[in-house]
Parts: sequence; structure tokens; C-alpha cells
Amino acid sequence: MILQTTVALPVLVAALLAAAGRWLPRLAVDVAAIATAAAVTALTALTLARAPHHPQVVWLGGWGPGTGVGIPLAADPLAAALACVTAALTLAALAFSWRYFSEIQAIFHALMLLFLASMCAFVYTGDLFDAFVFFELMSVVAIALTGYRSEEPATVHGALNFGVVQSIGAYLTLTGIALVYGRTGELGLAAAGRHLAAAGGAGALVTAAFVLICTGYLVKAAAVPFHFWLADAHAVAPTPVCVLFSGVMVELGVYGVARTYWAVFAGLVPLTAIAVLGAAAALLGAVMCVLQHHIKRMLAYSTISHTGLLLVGVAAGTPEALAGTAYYLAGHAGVKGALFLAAGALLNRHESVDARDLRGRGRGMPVTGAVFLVGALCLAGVPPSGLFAGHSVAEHAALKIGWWWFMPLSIAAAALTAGAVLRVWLVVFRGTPAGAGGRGGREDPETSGTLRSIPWIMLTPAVALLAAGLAAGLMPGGPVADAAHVFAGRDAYAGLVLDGHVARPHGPPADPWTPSGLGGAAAALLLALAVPAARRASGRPRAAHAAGRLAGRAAAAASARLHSLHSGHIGDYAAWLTAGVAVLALLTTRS
Amino acid sequence: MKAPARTLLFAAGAAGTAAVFTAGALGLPAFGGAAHPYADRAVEQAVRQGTPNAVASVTFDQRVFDTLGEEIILLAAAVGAVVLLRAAGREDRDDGASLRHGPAEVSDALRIVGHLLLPVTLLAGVYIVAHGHQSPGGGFQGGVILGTAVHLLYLAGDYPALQRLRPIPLLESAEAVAAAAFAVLALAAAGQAATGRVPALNTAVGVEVGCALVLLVGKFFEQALLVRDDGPGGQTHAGPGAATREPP
Amino acid sequence: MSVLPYLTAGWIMLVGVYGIVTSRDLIHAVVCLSVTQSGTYVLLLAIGYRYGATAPVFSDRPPPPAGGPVTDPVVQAMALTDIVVGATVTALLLALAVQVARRRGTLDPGALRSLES
Amino acid sequence: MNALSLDALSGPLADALIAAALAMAALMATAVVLTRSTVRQAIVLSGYGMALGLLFLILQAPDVAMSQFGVGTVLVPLIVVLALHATRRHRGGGREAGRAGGGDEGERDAGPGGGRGGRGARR
Repeated sequence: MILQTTVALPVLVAALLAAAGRWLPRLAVDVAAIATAAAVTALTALTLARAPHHPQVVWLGGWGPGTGVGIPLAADPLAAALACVTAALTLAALAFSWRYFSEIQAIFHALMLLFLASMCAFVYTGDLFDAFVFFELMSVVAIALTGYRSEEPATVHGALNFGVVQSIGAYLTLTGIALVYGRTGELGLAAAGRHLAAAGGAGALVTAAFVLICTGYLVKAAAVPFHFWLADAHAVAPTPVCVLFSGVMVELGVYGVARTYWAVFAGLVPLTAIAVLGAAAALLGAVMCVLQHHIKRMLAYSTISHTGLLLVGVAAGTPEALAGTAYYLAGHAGVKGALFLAAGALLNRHESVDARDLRGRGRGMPVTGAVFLVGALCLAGVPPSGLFAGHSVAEHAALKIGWWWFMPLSIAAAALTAGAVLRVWLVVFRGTPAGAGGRGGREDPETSGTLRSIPWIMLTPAVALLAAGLAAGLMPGGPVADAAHVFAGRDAYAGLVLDGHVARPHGPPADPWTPSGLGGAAAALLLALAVPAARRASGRPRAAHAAGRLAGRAAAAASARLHSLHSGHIGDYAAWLTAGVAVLALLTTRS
Repeated sequence: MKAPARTLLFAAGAAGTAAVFTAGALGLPAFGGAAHPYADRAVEQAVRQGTPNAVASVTFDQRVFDTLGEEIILLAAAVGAVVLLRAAGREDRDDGASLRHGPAEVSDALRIVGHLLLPVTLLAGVYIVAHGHQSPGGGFQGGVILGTAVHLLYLAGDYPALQRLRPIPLLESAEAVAAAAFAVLALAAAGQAATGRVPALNTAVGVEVGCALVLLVGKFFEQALLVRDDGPGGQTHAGPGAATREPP
Repeated sequence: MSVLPYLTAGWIMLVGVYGIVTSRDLIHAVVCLSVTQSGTYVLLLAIGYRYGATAPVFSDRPPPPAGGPVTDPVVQAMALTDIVVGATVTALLLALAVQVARRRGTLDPGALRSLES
Repeated sequence: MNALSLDALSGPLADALIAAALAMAALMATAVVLTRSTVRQAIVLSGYGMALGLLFLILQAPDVAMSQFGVGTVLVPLIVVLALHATRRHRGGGREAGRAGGGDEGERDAGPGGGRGGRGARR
């Protein structure tokens, strides 16, 4: 009953708000939405607490596994934890929008709750087609939320690109699902997985189905070259929505790949392609992140980079690496959510999120500044943040399977993204204010007017999320490793869904506190500190000698090239998407 | 990217995508084959539950959670369209010109399309009304026809009559309530017999789809028929939805 | 004939994406997207077809095996869901396109430069 | 017998009927994509929806066919036409909605190129 309620409760309250919202006072709407999100958080926490010991499976409508029809909702510990993160982030985002958006009506809250319901349902569902339906629901709600401030041209255009690219991806996923259905006659993840494993042998159909199903999820996860929509959508979406986009929605794409692989395709197809695209995203996202001035866009590119690392962690294919990925995801959700909320605070105080406009104007905002600083350090992997634990555990696991390149990659990604945030902190909160006259483009502050001071209800969620991200690395290693073992076993999942028994693995606990992990964190931190310095040096023309000028010109050309690739042209994005499918297929068949 | 480069990139990508899809399709059982394990199970369960239309049994009984997701999508899309199209004419009004809705600017193409579609829609509508949930058709198909047919009134009569026929705030509420009812029925009525549950769910879907489509199409009508009156005396901006939805 | 229907579905999807890539008008692109999606209905129903089968409705005919084979009701239910999803997504994207035109005065993706980073 | 259900089909007749409906659907889909004038495209789209509905009837899926007739031939084309009508004032250069995007040079390049690619892939 808990699992259905987790999905149904936000839907019911959302329907109520959509039906009666126009006649309800704003306070009632806020309280109802926040209470619902809190209730869902409690329900998912309860599921998480029960999942390691009692099977958390529901067959909707009473169609048990014996009938061979019906849709299961199942929560293994990792899925429950992800749902819990989702609900907690939604709670924070709704609390933040209490004062934010003072002129909105209940529709915003209704959409946020539907978003929460769709994400929980996507996490829990054990059925391929049902996953597609809720994946589409997530996209539809996300499009509506992205275009929420439809008065702004960039907003609607960003939302449109987002919708088209996501939809193409989702239709390819559905094509893959149809292939699986045609071959196995099953739609349940567990049942289809058992069928394919029993049939043995890979075959072209299995490869094609995996590639096509993964395409939709990789579009959501913003792997290169499917990532173009992400920066467009994040740059224009309202800040509380960005928190959910970056914190969980993108990560749900990674979850989709991981769940589909281990429940259905484990051992039948290689994950090399996912690793390659993920690594490309980690690098490209980090580089683009450094090149941005628009703070929300910068944070969006850093999400691309971090999600790329998550994909590589999943693609390593071992429970140890998955445990590291889980740490990383939890830490990233908290830290990135906090950073977006801090950016939102800047936006409604100064009507701009362009770092060049904001030079020195953050001096009066000590808490926001502290969030930026600590957030940057967390992105660099300072212990005990969840990102530190994730780096450490995943790097160790990657070395074990001979992926020597993973450690430099993750250090580089961490250093560049953290350095970019650090530079923003230096410029905005430590710089000296420039003369009057911004760079033109003012943005809608999303409130009725700019706020004199940031109210506590907007700051508390940011601080709480940051604290959670910082403490995520302290999660006990034993249960995390066990959860990863359960997740990364086809038999454990099939046993849970079809037979209703809980696997109890006994692996070694995950241990982030290793010398190499601490060394990696130190290296990333040092490099991160070097990024603002390097940017400052390259900004001073007199200091540049010949070699430096040459390097600078090459870098400028490269960055112009990169910028021109991210053109906002929907045709480009669709063409890149098909190219990505081809690359994915090539890498999956080759190895 | 220049257009030729884009087309080239697409050609390469499409070749790869087509290859992987073809390889997959060749691994499917031959078209029209006899082996459909899930279908056999679904038909068996439908017959056991006493639902003559197996498709309705799958949609509203065996895989009702899919349909729940679909109904939430409809709800989200209708609500989303209301949000996205809410600022209808706010900036137009700012520049002094008043707005009215009228059939004056309906293009010939619109009329032709409407007239071509009218008989088809009516035929289909009659069919849905004549047959219950036991034969092909059901809440969804009926809802679609109801939702669209209302707007063909526009072509027969004039716009004000249509507006009186669809009070948008009420429809929004009705749609959301129907979605909520569907969710409750789908999740809470699992124990009841399918013979009672399927028609009830069918009705909820019909109401929701009908309301959602009237809303969606209505919003587009409002956008399409917004015309400017440059002189005074024209009717002021009259979209009921837009007027109430606009933030102060 | 044995794979031709599947390949037709693939062709429809691909041609839709081609339309999006080469589109000069966002409304045209959204329509092409709906064409892409219609390929998935064709694929689903092709997978569910059986030679000599009738529709899975037993109001006037005994169920199988007595009444002869029927086509797959599961893919039909999936296609139904898919059609609704497609229509709503199309409507939402068209609403966005209307707003793009209103704010930007054009629908040519080549002329829209509001998203450059 | 229901009005929209066909009797069971088998043998070469079934094959021919299905093949014809499939070819029709594929051709109409291509036509929708290659119709660059948006108003005309909405009409072709309506026809495509009809072709798909017929295909679904032949494939013994009357429920889906009915939805397709409702959604594909009526609802979506109607919304498209309305959206076109709503945007006609805002299109650049005062061009009419139907002609937007037509007539410039890149356009003429794209059209036949698509046709060539299409025929090549179908062979």
C-alpha cells in the first residue's frame, strides 16, 4: 500500500489544486503542496527503512506474478533511496518557492506535485512500457514547467527544443521496448530479463533493443551528443524547477540505463558505449562549464559533467562502482540543488545571473556567498561530502577493473566544475563592484519585485540541501554496498519482483576513506583553485607573451567552435541525436 | 551548423540508426506469426474477468497503471497549455488596441478543413454513442470525439455561442476531478469485480479526455481567433480563461 | 512480407526525424515529430498481428480457441496510450511554438538566436 | 458483427491488402514531411491520419483505429491549423502562414535532396 500511496497522494493533491486552486488562498496552496511533499518524503523514507528486510513489491490491481499480466511496483533499497532524494528535493524546491513567484497560482504547485509523482512512479515501476509512460509524463510536466514563464522568448524556445529532443528519444525507447516485447512476449523488467537470459546469446535484436531503449534515457541523462537540450532548458527554467532537473530528473536517466541493464540485459551487451559517451559528457560539460558567464547555464553544464561521471560509474558494471555512484548521486543532488537555490537568490535580488553583471554585488549576501563557496568545495570533492565518497569509491572500483583513465577524468571534471563555481564566488562575492551599467539583458526576477533581503524560508532549503550533500559521504559503507549488490544482480531483482523474497548479500562495505581517495580530493581541490587564477591571467592582455597569446588564440577559437555547436537550432540537435544512436550502436556491436 | 553539414551529419547518423533498427527487426518473429505469449495470457484473463473487449480489459484492468499515467499526462498537458497560453494578448492590450474574438479572419483553409472533417466526426460520434464499452471504443475514443465535435459548432454558428457552451474554469475543475476519480478508482477498487470497475473507469476516462480536449482545443481557438480592433468600440478581450488566468 | 511491416515503421520514424532536421518552421517540425511517433504505433501493431485473426472482442463470438485466433490486445492498449501521449505532447509543443512566434516574430529555427550561450 | 471490425483475413489477399495499406501509410508519411507549406501540410497530415486508421483497421485493431481517426485525422490537424492561424500575424516579413519558409534557396535545395535520399533508402 505504501508504494501506491507514494504515487497516488501527490497526484490526488495535484488534481485537487488544479481543480480548486483558483478559489484557494495562496497560503493554503503552499501548505497543501509542502505537506504533500513532506508526506511523500516520509513514505519513501519508510520504504527505504523496510526495503533491506521486507520485500517492497505491489502488483497493481491484484494481478500477481502468477497471472503473467499486470504491472509491479517494486522498491529495492537503492530505488527507495532515489525516491527519497526526489521527494526531499521537491520539498526543498517547494519551500523555496514559498516567497519566490509571488504571483503564481496553484498550477505551479500542481505541476510540481505531478512531477514528483511521475519521478517516483518511474523509479518504482517494474514494467518496461509503464516506465515509458511515466518517462513521457516526466517530460510533459518538465516542458510545462520549463516554459512556465512564457512571457520570455528564450524560455519558450528552450522548452520547445527540450520537448522535441526528449520526445524523439522517448520514441526510440518505445521502439526498443517493442523489440523486446516482440521477441520475449514480456513487458515486465524481471520477466523479460529471465526470458532473455534463458534464451541465452546476444543477437542483433538484443543489441538493437538495448541501444534504442538507452537512447531515450541517455537523452534524459544528457550524455554527449544528446546533451544539447539541457543547458537551454536549465538556463530558462524557474530556479526551483532547475533544482529538480539537475538534482534528480537528469539522474533518473542514469537510473533508467542502470535498471534496464541489470534487470534485463545484464551480461548480454557490453557497456562500453555508455562509458564512452559518459566520459565525453564529463569532459565536454566541464570545459563548457568554465566558459560560461551565465550562472545557471554554468551550473547546467556542470550537471552534464557530473552526470557523465555517473554514467561511467554505472558502465563500470561492478557493484563497487555502483556504490560509489550512489554516494556521488546523493551528494550531487544536495550540492547542486543548493547552488541553484543560491543562484535563484541572486536572481531575485539583482535581476541577473550573469557573473559579469554581478561583480561584487553579492557582498551583502553572506549566507548565499557561503553556500557558493562551500558548494564549490564540495564539487571539488572535499571530505566528507557525498561527492568525495563517490569519487573515492568509484575510482577504487574502476582501478580494480583496469580503468586507469577514470581517476584523471574524474579529478579533471571535479576540478574544472568546482573551479568555475569558485570563480563565480570570487567575482560576485569578493570582487569590487564595477561601474553602473550592466550588460543589457535584465531577467525577470521571478518575484513580484526584487527582494530587499532574502527571507529565511528561501535560504533554509539551500543550507539544508548543502548540509545534506556534505553529510552524504558519512552514510555507512555497509548498507550502501549491500544495496548496490542487490541492484546489480538480475537474480536479486527478479527474485524480489517475481518471487517476493529479499536478497541479503554479504559483500565488503564501501570505504571512501582511503589514501588514494583523499589524495584525489586534494589534487582536485588544488586544480580547482588554479582555474580562477588561470582565467584571470588569460584575461590580462599585457601579461601574455607570444606563446601564451598563441595558446589563448587557439583556446578562443576552440571555445568559439564549441559555442557554435550549441546553437539552439532544433535541426542540429536532432541530427546529433541520430549520430549519437549510430555511435552507441557501433560501440555496442564492436566490443 | 550550416544546413549541408547538418544534413550530412543526419545522413551518417540515420544510416547507423537504420542499420541498428533493421538488424533488430530481422530478429523479430516473422510478421503475422502465431506466437504471442502475453496476448494469450491477457485474453485468458479478460475472458475470466468477463470483459468482452480484451483491449478494454488490458487498458482498464490488467494494465490500469499505464492508463493512470496517460490520464495524468492529459491533466498535465491541459494544465500546462492553460499556463503556456495564458498571456494571450497581454502585450497586445498594452499598446492600446483592443481585442475581440471573431470569425471574420477565419481563413478558407480552416473552413475547408472544418467542413471536410465535420461528417467524419459526426459519423464516428454516432458510432461511439451507439456502442458501449463492450465493443471497440470506449471512454477514450468517445472523449476525443466529444472534445472535438463541440468545436465544430464554431463552423456552424459563431464564436460567442461556443464560448457560452464551454466555461473554461469549470472544465478545468471537472477534468482534474475526473483524473482524481480515475486514480482513486484504479488504485482503491482493485478488489471489486471487473464488470463494475471497467465501465466506471471507462466513464472517468471519457469525462477527463472530453474536458481536457475541449480545454486544449479551446485554448488554441482563443489564440487563433484573437483579432485586433484598432479603433475604439470593439469588444474588449473576451477569453474567459485568459482573463481569469492572468496574474494581476 | 515477414519483416516489411517492421521496416515500414522504421521508415516512418526516420522520415519524421529527417523532417525535423531539415525543417524551416517550428510548427512543421512539431508535425514531423508526430509523424515520428506514428511509426511506433505501426511497429507495435505489426508486432501484434496474427494471420487469420480477428479483433480481440468477444461480444459476438466465443473466445479462442473456439472462436479462432485474435490479434494481440496488449499492443493495442499500448498503441492507444501512445496515441494520447502523442497528441498531448504535440498540443503542448504547438502551444510553445505559438508563444515563440509571438515573442520572436519568426518560427524559422535558423533565425531564432535566443539561446546562444 | 461490429461496424468497424473486419472479418478474419488470410492468404495472399490479406498480404496484398496489408502491403497496400503499409505502402500508403509510408507514402503519406513521406508526403507530410516533404510538404513544406504548413497549411497544406496540415491537410496532408489529416490524410495521413486517415491512411493510418485504415491500416489499423486492416490489422484488426478497431480500438486503435477509432482513436487514430479521432486524434490523427481531426484533433491534431485542427490544432495545427489553429496554431498556424494564431501565428500568422507574427511571422517575419509579413508572409502568409502558408508560404512561410517556402521559396528561398536553401528550401529548394532541401526538398529534392530529401526525395533522393528517400528513394535510395527505400530500395
